[in-house]
Amino acid sequence: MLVQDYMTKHPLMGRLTMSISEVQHYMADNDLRHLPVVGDGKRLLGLVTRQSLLVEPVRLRSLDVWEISRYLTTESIDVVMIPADDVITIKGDATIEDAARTMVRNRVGCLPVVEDGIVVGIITETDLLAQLAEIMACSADIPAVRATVQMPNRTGNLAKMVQAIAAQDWGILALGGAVNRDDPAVWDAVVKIDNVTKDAVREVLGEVEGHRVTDLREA
Amino acid sequence: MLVQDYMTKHPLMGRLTMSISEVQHYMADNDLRHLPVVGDGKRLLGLVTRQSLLVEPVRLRSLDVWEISRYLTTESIDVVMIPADDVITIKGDATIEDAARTMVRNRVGCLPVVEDGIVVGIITETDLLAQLAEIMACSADIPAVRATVQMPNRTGNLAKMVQAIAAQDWGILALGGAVNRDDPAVWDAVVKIDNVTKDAVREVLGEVEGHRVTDLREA
Amino acid sequence: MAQNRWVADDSHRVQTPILEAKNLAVSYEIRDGQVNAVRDVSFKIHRGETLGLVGESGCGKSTVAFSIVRFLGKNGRITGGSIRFQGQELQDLSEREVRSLRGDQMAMVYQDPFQSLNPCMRIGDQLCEVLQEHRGLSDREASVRAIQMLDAVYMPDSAAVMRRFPHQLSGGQQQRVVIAMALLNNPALLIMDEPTTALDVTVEAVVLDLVDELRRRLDTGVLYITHDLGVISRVADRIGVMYAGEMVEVASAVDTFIRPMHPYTEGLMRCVPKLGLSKESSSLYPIRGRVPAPTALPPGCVFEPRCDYARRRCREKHPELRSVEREHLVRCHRAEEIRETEWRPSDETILDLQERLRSRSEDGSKVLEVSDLRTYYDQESKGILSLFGLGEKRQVKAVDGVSFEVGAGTTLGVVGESGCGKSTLARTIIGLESSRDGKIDFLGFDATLPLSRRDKRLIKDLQMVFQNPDSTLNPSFPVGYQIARPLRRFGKVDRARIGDEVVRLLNRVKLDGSYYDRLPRQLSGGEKQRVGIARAFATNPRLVLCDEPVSSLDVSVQAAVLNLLMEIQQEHNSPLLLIAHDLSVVRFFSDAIMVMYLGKACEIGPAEAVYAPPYHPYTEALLSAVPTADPRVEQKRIRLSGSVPSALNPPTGCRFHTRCGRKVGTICETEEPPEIGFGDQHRIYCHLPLEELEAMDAVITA
Amino acid sequence: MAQNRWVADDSHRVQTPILEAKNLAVSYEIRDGQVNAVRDVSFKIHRGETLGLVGESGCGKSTVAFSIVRFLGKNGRITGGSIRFQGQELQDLSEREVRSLRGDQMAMVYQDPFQSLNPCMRIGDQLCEVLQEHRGLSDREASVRAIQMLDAVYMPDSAAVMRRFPHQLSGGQQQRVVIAMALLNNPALLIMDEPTTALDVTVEAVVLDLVDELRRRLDTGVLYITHDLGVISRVADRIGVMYAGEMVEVASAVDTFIRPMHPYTEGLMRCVPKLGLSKESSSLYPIRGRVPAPTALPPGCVFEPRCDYARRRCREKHPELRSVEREHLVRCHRAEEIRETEWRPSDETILDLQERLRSRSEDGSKVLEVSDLRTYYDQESKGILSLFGLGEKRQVKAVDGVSFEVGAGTTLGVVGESGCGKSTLARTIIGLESSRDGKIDFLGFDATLPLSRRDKRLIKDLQMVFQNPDSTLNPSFPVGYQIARPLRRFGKVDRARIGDEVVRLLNRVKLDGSYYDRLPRQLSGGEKQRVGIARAFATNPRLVLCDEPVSSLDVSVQAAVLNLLMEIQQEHNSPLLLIAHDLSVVRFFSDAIMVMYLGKACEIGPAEAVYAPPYHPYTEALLSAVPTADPRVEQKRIRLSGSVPSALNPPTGCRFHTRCGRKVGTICETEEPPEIGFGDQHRIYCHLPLEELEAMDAVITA
Repeated sequence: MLVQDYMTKHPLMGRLTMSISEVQHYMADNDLRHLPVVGDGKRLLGLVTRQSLLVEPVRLRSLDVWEISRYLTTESIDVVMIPADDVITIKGDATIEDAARTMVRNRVGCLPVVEDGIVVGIITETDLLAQLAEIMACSADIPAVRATVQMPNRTGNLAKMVQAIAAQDWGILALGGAVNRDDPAVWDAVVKIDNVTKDAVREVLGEVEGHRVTDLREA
Repeated sequence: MLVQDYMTKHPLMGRLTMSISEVQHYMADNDLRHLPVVGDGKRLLGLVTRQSLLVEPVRLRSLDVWEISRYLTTESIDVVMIPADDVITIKGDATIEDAARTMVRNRVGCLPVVEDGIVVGIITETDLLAQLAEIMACSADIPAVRATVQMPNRTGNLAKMVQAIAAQDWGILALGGAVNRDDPAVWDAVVKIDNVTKDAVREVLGEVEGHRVTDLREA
Repeated sequence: MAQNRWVADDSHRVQTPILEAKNLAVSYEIRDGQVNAVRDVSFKIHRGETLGLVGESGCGKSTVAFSIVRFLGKNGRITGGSIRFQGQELQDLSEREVRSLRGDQMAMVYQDPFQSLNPCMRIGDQLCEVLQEHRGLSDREASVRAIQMLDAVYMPDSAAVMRRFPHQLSGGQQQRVVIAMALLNNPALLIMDEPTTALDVTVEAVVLDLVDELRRRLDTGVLYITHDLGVISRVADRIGVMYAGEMVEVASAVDTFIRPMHPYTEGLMRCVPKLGLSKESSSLYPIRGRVPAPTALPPGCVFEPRCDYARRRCREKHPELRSVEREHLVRCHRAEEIRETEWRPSDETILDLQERLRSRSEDGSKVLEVSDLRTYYDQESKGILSLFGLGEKRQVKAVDGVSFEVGAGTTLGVVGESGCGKSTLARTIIGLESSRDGKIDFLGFDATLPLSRRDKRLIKDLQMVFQNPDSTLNPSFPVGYQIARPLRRFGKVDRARIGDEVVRLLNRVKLDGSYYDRLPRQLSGGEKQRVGIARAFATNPRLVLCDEPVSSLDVSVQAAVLNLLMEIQQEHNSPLLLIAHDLSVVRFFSDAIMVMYLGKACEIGPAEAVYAPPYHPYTEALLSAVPTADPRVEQKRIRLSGSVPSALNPPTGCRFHTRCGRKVGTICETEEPPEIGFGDQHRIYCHLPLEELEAMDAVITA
Repeated sequence: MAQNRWVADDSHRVQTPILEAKNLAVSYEIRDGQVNAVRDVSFKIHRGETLGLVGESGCGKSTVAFSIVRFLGKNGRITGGSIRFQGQELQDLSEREVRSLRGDQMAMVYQDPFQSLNPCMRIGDQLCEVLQEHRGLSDREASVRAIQMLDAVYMPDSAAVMRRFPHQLSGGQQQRVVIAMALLNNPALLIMDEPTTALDVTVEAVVLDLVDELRRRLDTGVLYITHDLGVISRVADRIGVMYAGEMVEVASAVDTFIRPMHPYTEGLMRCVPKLGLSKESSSLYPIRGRVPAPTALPPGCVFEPRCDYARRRCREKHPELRSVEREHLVRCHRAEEIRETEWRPSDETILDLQERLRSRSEDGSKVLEVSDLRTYYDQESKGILSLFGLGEKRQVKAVDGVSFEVGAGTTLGVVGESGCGKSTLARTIIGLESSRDGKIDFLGFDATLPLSRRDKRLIKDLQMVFQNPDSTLNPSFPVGYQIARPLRRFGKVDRARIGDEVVRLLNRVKLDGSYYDRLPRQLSGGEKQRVGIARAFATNPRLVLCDEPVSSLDVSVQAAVLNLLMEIQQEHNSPLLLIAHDLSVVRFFSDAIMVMYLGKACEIGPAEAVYAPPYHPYTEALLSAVPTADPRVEQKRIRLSGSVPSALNPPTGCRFHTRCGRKVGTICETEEPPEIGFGDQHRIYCHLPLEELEAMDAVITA
């Protein structure tokens, strides 16, 4: 469950000798949203994103056709790349939650995974999403009930729920929670329980004091 | 924990009367990666993404300066938008895991949330990532131990772990797992336990038969 | 679990405000030029955020609202700046596009729900029409959706409401329908212009809760316009303070109340009584002067003429709205320099007043003694039988057995929702209604007599200040003439000196002699109310009944009028019966308070005792509902369901049992509640056991 | 939990293959023109995927590999198509850029690890040099990283290995060092050209496991070149089959083996014995003809001359590589029409042979009886004392007490890792080594005598086929002369008829008379081995010893040679002693099998009994390691650590105890294991209790 387990190893990478037009082609051909640029020894020099590649319309209008052509074919990748110093990176042994936090906080969709300055992989929002969703979703082929329970955002409440489940000898497949978006005094927990019926879950979890089952479905 | 709880409500939306250049400006000004295009009554007509906005370099080179200018200022949004029929959407009462699956499977970074054809919100990879990571990460200010445990991918193994934890009267803050990426016979579980030491967790979880603690950290 | 979550905010989401006004200017064409009603107004409303817009009447709040929805009328237009809605410049949009936005992405709720409702159409049809127009839903779908929306605004029995006409609903219900209608299309922006001003405090509380909940649930941006600082404190995340067409301060709600930085905002705060404070412990400081007309703005800071901190710079240079702290914008040259603690009132007499109030001594003599008073009306049944004269005559028991007394020089406040009988009580005492039963002893007079049969002396000694001075001032006569009338009638003053006496009275209410010849329509609301007070006190009465004397006034005027009332009361040592819905005002002004519900007193006692536990459950609910002008205050959330039952057919037993959250059992439904005394004349009428009453928590904690 | 996960694949990731060759063509300039060695080769390698490239020698596999790393030499060049590495056209890159890629992002491992290692440099220095050159690491960092990498390839005592020179390591260890070196820079692409061909099956298994694990862990794309269908079945996800410089089929490993669609692939599959099958139950069908020279390609399909399904179209039109099913490309006009089940061998004699093998009866007479045979060598100590003649003479106990017998007309297979003594055993029987002790009774002769002292008759009756015919064929003499030599020497044939007899023998091994005058270098490997067989059987011997007779041959030639051996053996009813490392071949060919370890027999018995439980733990490990040419087969994963201990100082007790996974206890270290008989002459030498032996699971399950 670490970044190194879920990153894309051997990502496609750009070289400083590429022109902007080559980079555009390379990224389009390979359906890349992000392209780390490396020097010899896969040392991170920068990052090109689709955003950094966009030719701004304003600029387009101000350039004449010769300039556009020159811009695209002769300017090199370093004109459009985010320099390494400004690229947010992560190490391979960070947890995937850490990576998710880093991305969300910095509003970036991808993190080059760097060890000793060397690019060893790249991890994207989608990689994390696939994995985090899988963690919460568990396997699709076990009959399970997914319940969302609202409880006071105070220590001990999650334990009450887990105990209620344990008391039934039910198996927890996944469990997690977060502060309610609308009301920070409320904590929303999601739990997946296998081999039970919705009714049984409703009854047992509904009886926990101060807890309220807000959503219940087979999942 | 449903899409409607985490989507961005009242997303910025485009209208058919916008020119490509207006759309580009609008998206750039508002830092948008995705723009649903709606008709009267917020009916979904299409979706513009940064990708669909990119003027392909090939095309740029083949257009002369007058054509580029005309293209950007007079062609309307429908030239660059993905038509509604091809846009992957989701309903508000889907779970966030469902949304994550849908995005990962379809390789899209955003889903318009649509009810009866009406756009009621938009949910992006980042929204889900923030939430799913939060679910797994729990609050940052409770001292907790995060353990990754490898176990055989067979029913009953997760239960064994949960029981071992319950037997210690420890509180589970979060729990989840997924099939190991390298070996489908192995299941990786992540569990967060509060108010314990790493050593205690290592000892208790390490004793479960067939289980192996592969990572242990304070989180 | 703890509140600290690492994704503390939605910083990863689109940060574009739902609405952003920048240097907005709006002008109206008038015959002889143009009025710059709104100038240089900037603010933002983010998703899920309520921006409160406050300021006195005539400061341009509603003009801002109308400029957003492009409802400025034929002569109004935006003359400068920009309004961006969802990142798009509204001025770039065609009339057609704005119209489509208006139905679809913005909605507006006005003070008077009737303005938004078609009186000739059933509620259901009106709701469905909106859905069908914008969404193209079928009748059935639209109807289902409309009912869901009525449920969402907590409309009881929403399916039945669908079939009713607007007039068949209470005001609160009407306003909820209007809100439901506004939300039908899930707008990104909801503009609310004084939506609760016409509502009872309990209903207001429910509507405010609703707005807040919907904002959070739907992430709607709300522009909430009100003059009520209590309401804005409850509802707003950030507050924009407007003055004379300009935005003078924008800050978070807490900062606005706790650390206001503009002298005008500070001034507003000093005008409102904080709930729990009394006239002995605090003073209200009206802002001197009045809002300038947009055609006669001062050259420098528009607030300068009224500002206690003004310097030369303020007179010479118009200040910009500038960021003084993070998220705190102020239009004042001296924002950083001025300290609230250094402020001294310009009118030192207010401090004297407080001093005098503190040192007054009650002689304990009773001026008014009311025992078991009952005022019933007959009402024709509205059923079909009445057409044939067969309708049963039904009685409205507006006042149904009320007993209290008012001592010399003291004030008795009477509170309760509309329909509780408090106005009927006043009108019975003053003789505008006849009592059915009970006694009113006023200095030995029997005041149960109707006005027509009252002794002249009784009339002279028992005066009243009405809520709406318009309704008691004859628009055709000059002010002086109308104040002179009682003087003339009761012959208290020599005819030759009446003119002087009127001027003295005008001066007494802080109006100069020039008002003598003005007609009422030339007066502002506050001025009219001063005239009303002058007239009431003209005869030097022994008791003045005040029925919502300040509720229609701006806060600054309100403060001035309340101060005036106190001053005059102090001067005359005349007791007052003060009826008001504003529980802060009543608490501030009154020595004793009576809480009425459906014609009966629930609780009566010294003001500080009534506003502290033990409470009658109804008092508790009222206090929970009252908006307090302090966002730090925590209030227990007790909401009464429904509105006051009809007095035609009041509930049996304790009349409050149908809405009571502390109902004991069937005893509440069958037996009149007993009187429970707590010493010091504090009485509660309730079936609750003494222990439980005594164990009650305070509703309001700072 | 279950294996079904909803994100079944990485479809959301970048789908660009690590390597993609499209219509690749490579030519070599030769004196009289150009050889189109590789034509129209297309394939992709995705991240974390191993593409196996198989095909007989000379089909262009290695040329493809060299063209990727641009190692084609002075006269070779890419003449068409493209190679994209990570989405970039390699041909667009400068020599400098390719060089940088080669060290950094691609790496190559050859068959002979020595080719990649500098014999004069310590392992550690060689590894660190790579890191310092490409990464600029300090000595210390490089050294730490190098040791980590050696650990990653499961090198025992990696810190010590760092200080050694290449020759101080075993072949398997050397190959691991080379793989570690290749992986130091974490390349995206690893090209492996027959990396395990020189290794023992047990070491090969470890290396193959390693490659597979690293591929999965590092997501490296692997191009794995081998002629060994068993290896490719174990290691490859997808397989490309090359024939005569063209890619003729590309499919998943399972499809390639289970549903091959190209007649050549089908043919390859028919050439290899499936593990567990015997010559009585199945036949090997060599592909007739031979691979055409690139200068003499047929006009239509290149495989047409050897194809049993060929039609006129195949002769006239060169087929394209086309997609026949999803992810299954075939270069055959008739891929959809041909059915493997309808295939009949072109050479019906093979079926006759199987028939004859099935119906043969053993007369039970013994031809060879070996009892407690010991062959020891003296070896000088290599220590410094030996310089002074003080070195202790040490004995290598290559064969240390082996007993077995071979009956008339039967084959005894001998298996075991290198160094187990199986070749020494054969060389002792044939008289090339002297035994120290024990008896060899060969039809009444004492065959312990050295060759020089043997009777002519004994020599005539005891012949040998060597692994490498080159080493026994004199390059200076024509083939015919060399076959004639034994005929002449043993005078079996009239001198005048020797020429005819040689031609008969050549025909017998399916070579025509024209080979009589050819020199060995004009022959292919298979042809040389046929000559070797012809020569061995020329004297009509009574026992033939075959030491790895087919291990250096391509599968099709192997099948032909094996069939030939069987045929001739059947004809002469001569028993065979077959030494081979390929356990499938041994199982297929042999009636009885002896498993040797460090000079001793571990297990001996009928072939089917030895290949089924109970096993000696060493047999079990060997069977677990053997690559089977069937991806559906499941093998228990038992890996021996380390290599065979030195025979200079063999372990005490059971010699296998140092590597045994089923060691019972100290008894294994101290006592020779007892013989446990299972009837039918099946014997196991092991300390394991009978129950445990009998409870063993089968290693291989289909």
